[in-house]
Amino acid sequence: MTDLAVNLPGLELKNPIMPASGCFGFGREFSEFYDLSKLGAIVIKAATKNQRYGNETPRVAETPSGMLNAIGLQNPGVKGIIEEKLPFLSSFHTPIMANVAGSSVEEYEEVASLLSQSSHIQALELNISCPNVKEGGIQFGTDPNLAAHVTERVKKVSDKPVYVKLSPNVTDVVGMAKAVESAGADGLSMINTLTGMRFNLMSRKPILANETGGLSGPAIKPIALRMIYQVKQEVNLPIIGMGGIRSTDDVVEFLLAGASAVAVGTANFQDPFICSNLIDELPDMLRKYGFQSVQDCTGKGAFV
Amino acid sequence: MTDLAVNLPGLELKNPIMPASGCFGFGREFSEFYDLSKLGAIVIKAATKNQRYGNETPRVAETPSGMLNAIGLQNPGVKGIIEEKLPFLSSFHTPIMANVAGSSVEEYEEVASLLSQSSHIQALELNISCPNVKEGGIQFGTDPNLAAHVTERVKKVSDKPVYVKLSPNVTDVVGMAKAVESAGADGLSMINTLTGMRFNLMSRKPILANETGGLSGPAIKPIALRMIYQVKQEVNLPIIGMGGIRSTDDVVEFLLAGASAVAVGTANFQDPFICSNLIDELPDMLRKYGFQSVQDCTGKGAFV
Amino acid sequence: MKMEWMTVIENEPISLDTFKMVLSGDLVHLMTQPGQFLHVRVGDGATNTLRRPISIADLDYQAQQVTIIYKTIGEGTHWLSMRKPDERIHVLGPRGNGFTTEHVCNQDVLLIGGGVGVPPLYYLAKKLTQQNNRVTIILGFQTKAAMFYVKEFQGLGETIVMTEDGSAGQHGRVTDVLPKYQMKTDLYFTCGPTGMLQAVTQQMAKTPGYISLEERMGCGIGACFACVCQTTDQEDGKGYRKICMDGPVFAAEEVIL
Amino acid sequence: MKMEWMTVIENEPISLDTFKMVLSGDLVHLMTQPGQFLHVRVGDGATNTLRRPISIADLDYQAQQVTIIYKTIGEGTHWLSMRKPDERIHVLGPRGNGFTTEHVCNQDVLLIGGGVGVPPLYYLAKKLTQQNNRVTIILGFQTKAAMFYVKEFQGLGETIVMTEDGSAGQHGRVTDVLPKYQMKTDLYFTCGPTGMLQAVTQQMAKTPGYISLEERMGCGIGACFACVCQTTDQEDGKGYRKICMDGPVFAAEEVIL
Ligand SMILES: Cc1cc2nc3c(=O)[nH]c(=O)nc-3n(C[C@H](O)[C@H](O)[C@H](O)COP(=O)(O)OP(=O)(O)OC[C@H]3O[C@@H](n4cnc5c(N)ncnc54)[C@H](O)[C@@H]3O)c2cc1C
Ligand SMILES: Cc1cc2nc3c(=O)[nH]c(=O)nc-3n(C[C@H](O)[C@H](O)[C@H](O)COP(=O)(O)OP(=O)(O)OC[C@H]3O[C@@H](n4cnc5c(N)ncnc54)[C@H](O)[C@@H]3O)c2cc1C
Ligand SMILES: Cc1cc2nc3c(=O)[nH]c(=O)nc-3n(C[C@H](O)[C@H](O)[C@H](O)COP(=O)(O)O)c2cc1C
Ligand SMILES: Cc1cc2nc3c(=O)[nH]c(=O)nc-3n(C[C@H](O)[C@H](O)[C@H](O)COP(=O)(O)O)c2cc1C
Ligand code: FES
Ligand code: FES
Repeated sequence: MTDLAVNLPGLELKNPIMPASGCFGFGREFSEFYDLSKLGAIVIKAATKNQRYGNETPRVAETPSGMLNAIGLQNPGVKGIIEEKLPFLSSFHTPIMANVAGSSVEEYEEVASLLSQSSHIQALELNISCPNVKEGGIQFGTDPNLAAHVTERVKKVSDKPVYVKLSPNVTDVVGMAKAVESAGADGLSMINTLTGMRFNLMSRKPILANETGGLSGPAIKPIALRMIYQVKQEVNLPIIGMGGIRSTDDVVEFLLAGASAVAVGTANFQDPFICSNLIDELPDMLRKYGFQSVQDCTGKGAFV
Repeated sequence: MTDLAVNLPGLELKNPIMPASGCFGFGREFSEFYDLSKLGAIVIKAATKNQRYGNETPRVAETPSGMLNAIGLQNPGVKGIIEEKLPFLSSFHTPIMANVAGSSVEEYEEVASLLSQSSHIQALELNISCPNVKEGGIQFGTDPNLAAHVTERVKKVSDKPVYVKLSPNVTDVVGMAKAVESAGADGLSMINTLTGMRFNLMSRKPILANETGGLSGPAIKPIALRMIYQVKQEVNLPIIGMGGIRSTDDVVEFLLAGASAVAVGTANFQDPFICSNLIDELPDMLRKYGFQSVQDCTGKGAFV
Repeated sequence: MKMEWMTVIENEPISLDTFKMVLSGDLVHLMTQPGQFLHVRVGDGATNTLRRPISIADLDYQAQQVTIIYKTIGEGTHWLSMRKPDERIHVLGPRGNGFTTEHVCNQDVLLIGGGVGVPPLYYLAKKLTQQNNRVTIILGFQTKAAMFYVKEFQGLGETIVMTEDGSAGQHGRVTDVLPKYQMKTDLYFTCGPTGMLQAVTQQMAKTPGYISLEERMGCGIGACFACVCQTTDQEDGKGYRKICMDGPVFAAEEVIL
Repeated sequence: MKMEWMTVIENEPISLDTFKMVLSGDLVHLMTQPGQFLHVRVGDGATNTLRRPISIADLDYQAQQVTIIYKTIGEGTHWLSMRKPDERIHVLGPRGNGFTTEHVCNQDVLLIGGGVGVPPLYYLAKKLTQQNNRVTIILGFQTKAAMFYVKEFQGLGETIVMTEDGSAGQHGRVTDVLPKYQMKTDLYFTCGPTGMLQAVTQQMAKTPGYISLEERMGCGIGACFACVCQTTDQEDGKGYRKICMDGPVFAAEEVIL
């Protein structure tokens, strides 16, 4: 028997597969495709203090083996999420991680504090790396001091474990990881999207109304693997890996690089069953590569 | 008649298409496929002071819509290049830009000074961004002060225009561009490769002997476009754009983003005729999108 | 069952850059409303990350066949145009809420379509005539070569063709002839480029109508918030609608164009 | 002409995960040496950035056909295995320097192949026998199910098969039987995994021989320096060889394995 279970701070995962924040809404749409109880965990869409409409459309564009998005953190606000979205999700037997966003340290604190009080939530994911929000989100994710500061403040108001989601748009991702580690982060999520752009040749304008957007999908996989590998060597926190995963081979590759579990984002759009299928196929694939368990595989790609 | 000509410092281009450094060797192999006089310019492989063997193999790996390379600046040394490689290349009627690499400021100076004395060379491309050389290359490319410093020193010893090739592995590419602009750079080349990684699932080891490598190809196109666009808004230097170009649509997209000319790298490996074909097809494509000339197109994708 | 590898029965050009594709599969039985769309996977699965939304143009339950009509504008539709009979295509759908026709009987209905907004109106026109409505159809095309399905529509009701360059039908845009039909219309349905929808809804402000919107989509199932539009009602609890799920068809006054 | 869309004539599995593909086209006339390779484009052109090097296994000039034999190990070879007759595949080549056989006549030649190193030896064996050499062939496979072309080789000379699990031929590796043939060999040629090449060249150190190397390639034409190996001669001006251009075949003592 291949053991898929992984125990992470706050998250007892029956398998290492979870949907990535923002790519799964609040679960309802996907629950029409399969039983969400199957998932290792569910990471819900970013919550801000107030309801947000987000950016103008177009909000997505396709790129070679990837896509750009500039949704702009559209969400019903933290209270709306707690009241309208969590009750439904909590009917499934799978832990829920809430993604916390904001434009100021105070907003992060307030959102985190409210979410951490919800009995439906098992962990928080601190989204300091959304490239599509102008007012400040991006700075937290690219400055180690600010990142440490917001992590520290959120840790103080939350009694649930806090995973910090790192931005790849930085010179030194290891420095960022160390900064949030020393600020008390319980885990890392890596990576968020890379900032990119496309142009409409006919209209001669950026395709996205927001001009730039976040690049996700298979195109960014090698960058995600490199960052996870580098951080794993130097930082002692569990990593939830993501960036272009669409096959069990990809899952194993992320585990080898150093991820303890993985999240699947963009691939849900091409195949709504992807998470469910990956969970079904993972045991055979691990066995094929000679692993008894997921934990056995994590970090095994490092030269020793 | 669509006008393909572009005049850049030191480079009188009959068309905006040139092969990217490191993807075209020193031209000889490609001269068996077509007449290199057709090219807007030729950018040759990086030169270092002494002959270098480079990294161990494997040196390349495929990724979704891209590839990783860790060649490690293998080259015959600046003198070998001047003596053995340039005479052949200078038989073609096209300007040559030499790519200058090094592990110390002194090495950059020495290489640049020797190359700039060669009558076969029309411009230098300062490669401060090679991610595959351990001793220091990477730092120059990610620290604005170091980048400015090396640019200044190279400018002093060179009487040929100096294009600085920027690394995308930075938090603030605009800051890097501004730094080298104020240090006297004559132009920019954007972008070099992003640092990435792949694992061999069977051997459980990084595929590349060097572990990490530089990601190139269509996968990075949206990142290149974004960086060129951002830099073009704030820096007054001509930009040679590159990153995943493989079609005339791509060329036009780079021009719209703000490039004055483009370089084609990875695509030469799939189709050795790519540069020649792009040159043939470009006039029709520009006309299709309503442009009279290449210069007319540069930067037209910016909101005004 | 929400998705299926459907079999290509036919895939032929029917006008300038425009193809008609007939697909067969079990999924057809779930397709009920004109205006719903199929979310079609393109490419070999690796290059193209996003599916392409294409409207249902016609249905044949008996043969288990659905017809789509698409214009080749980019990579995905070009890939579709290269498919040959017997090849299989992965389809997610039907998605969205289409044109509601249940209670529409014995009325004067006006259909206004522009370019690739025309296909969904065909199955709609068929349904409406079956329900004893008098259907008038105004179709706008760029030019004669881009016209398609005119004869098919003529079999269902009075059909007026407008071309922007005057190469066929009347010279002008659909909105040029709207005044003539406005007064004798109980209900209208329209689908086409946003500019056309804006002009049509303004001119038809006094008549109840339904519009079908287009937007770049991610998931196509309501999860990613790529395809939202704002509601006209400032007091609306959410303030937005998802085109892929709440639409693509909306009451003309429901959303801001 | 350096590259061509070649037509697939045949593409069939011939053993475990191993396919034989016959291609036809004008390019065949440029293919002269066994050991040269074709640099084959895989995928739809967008996903797969790199071509795949595959050795020439057999040639038929009259029919303008080239045979390749490949093992499906990843995306590219899997894609190849799905091609059907009449489809076309973009081939760059022939590339590299193969086994030089011009001056090899009337000799005792030993061929040693392992796994997917076996294919290039087939055309080599044919050439050598045509030139009146006495050819002995040692083939190593993982297991019986992975064996291929044994009969074909048997038609050309004494053929010894080794399998690692003993399921066919003799139990063991090619190097286990080398001692027996070493002394009566004038010249050897070998192709296979690096470990095998190392063992073979060591054991055959006293006999002149040629080895064919594999390395991950970028351009395949000598421009990118992806595929280099070091020369044994420390005094060598360059100190390296490019496998795609100077090789893939080298004199056994020329390069460091
Ligand atoms: C609900 C709905 C129904 C549609 N029905 C039809 C139809 O019946 N016939 C038809 O020809 N077209 C229809 N379209 C438009 C069709 O989806 C696009 O033309 C198609 O996606 C273009 O894909 P491409 O790869 O060829 O173009 P590309 O420009 O290469 O596509 C790149 C990306 O942009 C998106 N995109 C580009 N143009 C559009 C557009 N106009 N609308 C939405 N997404 C776009 C693509 O889906 C893809 O994600 C419909 C669109 C929507 C939203
Ligand atoms: C000169 C030469 C001749 C060859 N001849 C044959 C032959 O006749 N029959 C045969 O079955 N195989 C042959 N190979 C090996 C063959 O090239 C690889 O098996 C093939 O490239 C794998 O591609 P893939 O997409 O299936 O695997 P993937 O692992 O998905 O390929 C990913 C990348 O790695 C490269 N790669 C992976 N394995 C190898 C390898 N062993 N050697 C070189 N590149 C590799 C691929 O080219 C590609 O760029 C030869 C290799 C070389 C260098
Ligand atoms: C449409 C879309 C919306 C996203 N929204 C969020 C978000 O709200 N919060 C967040 O932390 N990450 C968000 N992400 C980033 C993903 O969670 C993930 O980190 C990234 O897409 C890389 O994974 P992938 O390549 O599998 O998609 C979003 C990504 C996409 C494509
Ligand atoms: C194999 C390889 C070798 C390269 N060597 C160099 C180099 O020596 N100097 C340099 O400045 N850039 C080098 N590059 C980077 C390219 O010049 C180019 O900036 C990058 O690959 C992006 O363009 P592309 O996507 O078209 O390949 C190399 C790239 C590749 C793929
Ligand atoms: S496309 Fe994802 S919500 Fe509509
Ligand atoms: S593969 Fe490029 S030099 Fe050999």
